[in-house]
Amino acid sequence: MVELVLFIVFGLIAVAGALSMVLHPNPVYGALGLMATMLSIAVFYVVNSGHFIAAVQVVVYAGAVMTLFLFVIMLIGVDRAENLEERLPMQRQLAIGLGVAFLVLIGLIGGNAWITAPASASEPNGSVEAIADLIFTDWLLPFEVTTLLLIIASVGAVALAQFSPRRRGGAEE
Amino acid sequence: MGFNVLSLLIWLPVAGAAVVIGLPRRRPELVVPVAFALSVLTLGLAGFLVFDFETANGGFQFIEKTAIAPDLGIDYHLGVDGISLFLVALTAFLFPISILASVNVADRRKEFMAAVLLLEGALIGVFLALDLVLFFVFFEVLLVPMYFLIGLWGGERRLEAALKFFLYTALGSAFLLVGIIFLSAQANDQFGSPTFNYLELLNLDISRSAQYWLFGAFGVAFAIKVPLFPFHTWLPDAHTEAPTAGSVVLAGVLLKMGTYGFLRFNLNLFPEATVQLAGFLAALGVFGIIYGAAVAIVQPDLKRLVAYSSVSHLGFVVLGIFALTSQGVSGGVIQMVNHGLTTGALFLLVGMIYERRHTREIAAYGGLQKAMPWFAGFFLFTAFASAGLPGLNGFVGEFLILLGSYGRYPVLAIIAAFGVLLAAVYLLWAYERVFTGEPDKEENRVLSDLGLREVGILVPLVALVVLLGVYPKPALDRIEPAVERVLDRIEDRTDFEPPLRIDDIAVVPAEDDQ
Amino acid sequence: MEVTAGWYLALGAVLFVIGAGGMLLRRNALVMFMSIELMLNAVNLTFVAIGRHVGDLNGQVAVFFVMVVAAAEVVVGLAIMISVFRRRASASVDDLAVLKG
Amino acid sequence: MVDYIWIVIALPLAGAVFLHFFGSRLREPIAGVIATSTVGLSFFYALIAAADFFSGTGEAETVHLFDWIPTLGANAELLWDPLSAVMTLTVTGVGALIHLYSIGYMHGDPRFGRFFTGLNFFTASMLILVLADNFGALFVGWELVGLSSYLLISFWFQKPSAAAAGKKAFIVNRIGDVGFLIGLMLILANFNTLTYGTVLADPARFVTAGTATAITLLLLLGAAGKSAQIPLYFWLPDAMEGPTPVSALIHAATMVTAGVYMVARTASLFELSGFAAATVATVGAFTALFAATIALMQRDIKRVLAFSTISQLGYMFLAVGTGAYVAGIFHLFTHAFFKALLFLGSGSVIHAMGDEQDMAKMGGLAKVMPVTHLTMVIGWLAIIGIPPLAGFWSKDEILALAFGAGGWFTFLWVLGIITALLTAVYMTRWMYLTFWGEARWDDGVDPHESPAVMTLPLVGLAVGSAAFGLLNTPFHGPFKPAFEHFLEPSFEAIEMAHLPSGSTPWFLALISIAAAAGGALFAYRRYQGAEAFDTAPVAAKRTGVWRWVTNGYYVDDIIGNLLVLPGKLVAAWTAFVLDTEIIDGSVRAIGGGVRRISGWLRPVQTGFVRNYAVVTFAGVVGLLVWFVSQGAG
Repeated sequence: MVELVLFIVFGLIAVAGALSMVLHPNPVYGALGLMATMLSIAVFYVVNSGHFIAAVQVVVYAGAVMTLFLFVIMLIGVDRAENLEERLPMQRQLAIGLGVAFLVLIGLIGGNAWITAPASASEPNGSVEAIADLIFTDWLLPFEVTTLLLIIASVGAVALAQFSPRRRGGAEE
Repeated sequence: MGFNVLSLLIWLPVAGAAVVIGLPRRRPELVVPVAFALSVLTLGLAGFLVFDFETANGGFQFIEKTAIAPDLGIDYHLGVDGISLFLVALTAFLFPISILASVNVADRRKEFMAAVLLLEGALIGVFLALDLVLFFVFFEVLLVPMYFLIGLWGGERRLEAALKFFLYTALGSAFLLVGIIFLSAQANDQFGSPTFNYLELLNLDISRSAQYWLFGAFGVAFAIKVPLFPFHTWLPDAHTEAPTAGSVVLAGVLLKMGTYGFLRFNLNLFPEATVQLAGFLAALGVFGIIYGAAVAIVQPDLKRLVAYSSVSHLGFVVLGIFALTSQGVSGGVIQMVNHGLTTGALFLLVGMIYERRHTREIAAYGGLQKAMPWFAGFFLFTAFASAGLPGLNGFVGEFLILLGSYGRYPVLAIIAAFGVLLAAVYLLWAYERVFTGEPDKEENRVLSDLGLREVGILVPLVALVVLLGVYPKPALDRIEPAVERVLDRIEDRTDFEPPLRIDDIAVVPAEDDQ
Repeated sequence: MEVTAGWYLALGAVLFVIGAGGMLLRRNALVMFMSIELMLNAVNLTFVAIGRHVGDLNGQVAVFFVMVVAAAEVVVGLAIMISVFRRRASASVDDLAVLKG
Repeated sequence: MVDYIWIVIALPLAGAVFLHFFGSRLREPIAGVIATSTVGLSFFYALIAAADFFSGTGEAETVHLFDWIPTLGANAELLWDPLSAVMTLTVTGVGALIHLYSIGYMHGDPRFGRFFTGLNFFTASMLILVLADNFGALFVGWELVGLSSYLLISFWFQKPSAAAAGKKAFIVNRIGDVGFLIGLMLILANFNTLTYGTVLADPARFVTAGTATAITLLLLLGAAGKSAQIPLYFWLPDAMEGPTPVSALIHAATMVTAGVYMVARTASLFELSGFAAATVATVGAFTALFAATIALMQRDIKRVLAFSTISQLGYMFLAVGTGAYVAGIFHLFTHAFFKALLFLGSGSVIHAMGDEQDMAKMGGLAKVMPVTHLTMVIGWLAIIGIPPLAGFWSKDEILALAFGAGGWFTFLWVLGIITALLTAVYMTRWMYLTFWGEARWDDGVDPHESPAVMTLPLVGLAVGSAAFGLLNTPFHGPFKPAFEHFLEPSFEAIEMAHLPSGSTPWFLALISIAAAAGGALFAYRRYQGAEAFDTAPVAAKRTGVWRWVTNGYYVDDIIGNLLVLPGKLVAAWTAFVLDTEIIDGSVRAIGGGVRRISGWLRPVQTGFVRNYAVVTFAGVVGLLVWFVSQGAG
């Protein structure tokens, strides 16, 4: 019963946040809406016994990533509204049509055979220890690779953001 | 034998390329000596190979084998036999000469020399590889330096020529790759594991229809390289636009990959298809002889003329190989070497005159013999070698090919004989227009004759041309056992009877009379 | 009524479609980026829900990795945005239709 | 001695190599002296090596030097038998005299040394040809003499006509060589080897008469090319562009006789095919007549001799075709002397006249050039066949043997007699216009007798021309047919033509002497007097048939317009239409097609990220559709 209430409340918040992100012309509001969605999803993680994941969601996504987004939005000064008029032919119709078709298809699947696996009796233990146990045994190599990825990403980001965009020897725009 | 001479032959030039690239940019004068020394070292190794080669042995020698990918059956597998021996030697011989001929390359000399050395390693690799994947890798890798040689250091229309060269060859390689993979799949079916090992693939039992398809797939790749009519149009452009070293290597060695491929793979792996299709290919070869010569006659551009003469000469090689007689095939093999020497020398000569006058138009010259007697002498000598004058190398090959192919294709051999005539026509007519008469243009009158370096480049070529023409026995002794082996194979595997075998020659007529 | 994994999947699908719609309809590169994040989150949600349904922790591990990759992607992506913006003074992707600076 | 017979070849070859590298640095006569002495030494060596043949005790020997192309039976092997001995002696003997003469003739030429390189190289090549023991080595010599001929004809390369003549000679020779080469293919296919020993010993065991005909006709084509017979004769007159010693050495005495030698050498094959032999004889007889008619009308002192050479070679072909091999070789031998003599004499004249070759500007030279004149008289009498000079014996033997063969050969004999008559006419005309009658010299020309180094060879050759006919007379006693006995071992297995029996030969001899004398007398009267040259045929004044004759029956024009020009057109069409437009054009069309297709497809790549995203999303939806349809199914 508690879970149903949580699902309805945070589900609505999540959808509302997502829609505001997509529909609001000002990206600052969009970012805030997305942050709300992220937090709601964190709640769902907790409900689904993903405690560690929920914490990471809040810290990394809602915290770090969205803050970064906001920084960038501020930095490049796009606090003004975007012109929402569509210029690519058929783009809007196609996008909406495909979206609806996607939902209809999901609905079809949902009405037919949604989840075939039998439900497990036990809840998974989403504690830090349990996750760590998996990551440092079964998933050690991918985990190490992610460290590489992060290093490369940060170096790349610094490099991209640091160098002046002026072309060598070329005239400036 | 204490060291892996074949590996050294391949990797010394490749390592040399790295060394040359790594030379300090402030010491440009080091580039040529280092590259030259490395290529001479490679030549020394090749010389060792020729002398250490067991003459009467028709099989592969100096074999090296290390598994690379055992699951896929890919090995690092090298070996040399009488057929590849002289192609390797020719490659190693032409490269020091090409390098010495390119000392005047001013633009990015380091990169140029590195590309040349890389090319050398890859070319030698092509001739030594006994693993089909390894062969294919070398076959493809050498396109890269060649592409840059033409595209960066070539003539006016270099980019077009380089692109054409690359696309043509890449097209052929696609077929080749499919054929190689198909072979390996066949091996997987028959032996239980895939293999690209040439020696094992020889034991493969390929159905007749599959042989036709495979022959076609390999054949297209090699026909483009040879080049056989009508796949030849990349050749004049590439030869003409390439820098001198590029043309020399292209004509001297690169084209031989095609004929070598035919001989090594098509004849051995697909004997039935070979016997069936030999007539067709021999006819294409003969057509190429006449066609290349006819086109060469009217070329206004000296370098293009030499390029088309290659089409004609390679036609002889193809005719010889597909004659499937021991004389024809050994003639084909030795003709590959001969063509490399003479056409290489012709391109060097054209390059020398181009350096002086910056034009290749025949009409721009005239009466050069007066200003440049040495140059004229070398040119005439080479032209006659190319036209198959007896006593010079070109004759031995053509003679063997013509006489060897008559037994199987009388009509084709007779037509091909006219190629000898046409060769004299286009070369002598060109000589007449370039060298004889009074020099009526001022710029032709003041040309300087060959310098010491240029003479030094040409003398080894000339010496070999004479040596191979007068005393080809050491070469023939090494080539013939390998050729016999190929023909024996074809005889064993098909109901084909070569019309003439060496053993028949020794018959003393007086004996069978009594 | 019990909330089953199916409910979460449905919610994930809705969020995913919204994200996709944002991706397709908006021109602002930042918003498009955020839409991508939204789609990733939608999928993450389904991972966790299914993981709970079958009692397997690996779903959560997958989410963890997705987050790491997403973080890296955001970092690089935003850096690209900044350098593009410096040059073009615009965050609209429709202005970036040719492969030329 | 015979084991080292290769020295005969090696000497001039070494001379050529040495002079090639150092010739230009030597002072003038030295290069010539070296060249002359190498050939002279070869001559003496050959003479000693042939001693056994002279005494009649020698046997043919084969000397193996080294393997060349063993699989073809073509090795560096030399055959020393009477036939090759005769040829070697002729080549080196006449050759040495011509070398000597050249020292004087080429005096002052800036490329003096280079000239002797060529001469020496030619001699070596010719010796390879005659000493070869297999068709492979024969072909080597065969082509090398072509090469040296090319080099020597276009020796004065600055003259475009000389360069073109050299090229023409080489290429026309090569046309014949292609025939020869095809003949070799047939030989190898049938005999499995190119060695004389196998091929010529008894060819009937290997080939039928039909095959032999094919082989021999192809060999004949090669021989016709080298010996300037119809249809490949037309290079020889142009070859007169070369220095005169070259004309004497190559185009009179030696190289052109290679064809005759080859036919004689392969006599057993020709014997097998009566048709081929008759063809040889017919070609020879017609060429003899044809060339003689053209010779009647030439103005150039050397061109007359060139056509005369073609004509005399025709006699030799007639001889070997009739089966009169000894007579053919004998005529080759005597002709080498008197034709070399005539050429060197004309060279002496040209030298004296300051490089003037037009006979219209000569005349009356007998007084200023007594030695040359005297020797020329001997040469003239020898060639027209006045006994007892050499030409009479050899030519008359040929004619008598042809008559004796009967049938078709009788007709050829008639042609031969007419040719003899014409020979007398044009040679007398030649003598008259050059040496006798009025002097018609250009102003400033001061003719003088040539130096001793030039006249000495003339005298030597004149002695040969006068006396060597006696080596082979049909009589007994001191003038027995020694030449025939000498050559006999080479033609043991061959059935030779026989002289007609009884007194017929005497009548035949009388007829030919009458023809020669009549012709000479006619010409002597015809070209006499102060207005000698006005009455002499000159192209512009003649109409009808004479115009044809004067222009050599327009053969050069016909070949130029009917063969060379269409050939060039075909080549040009192949190169510039077929190759560039059609073949390369289709390659480019494929490239263009790919480009066009990609042009059509290019708009798909709008560059708008969101377009791509839509497509991607459509793909996702498509995947879902597939899932659903799978689930439904």
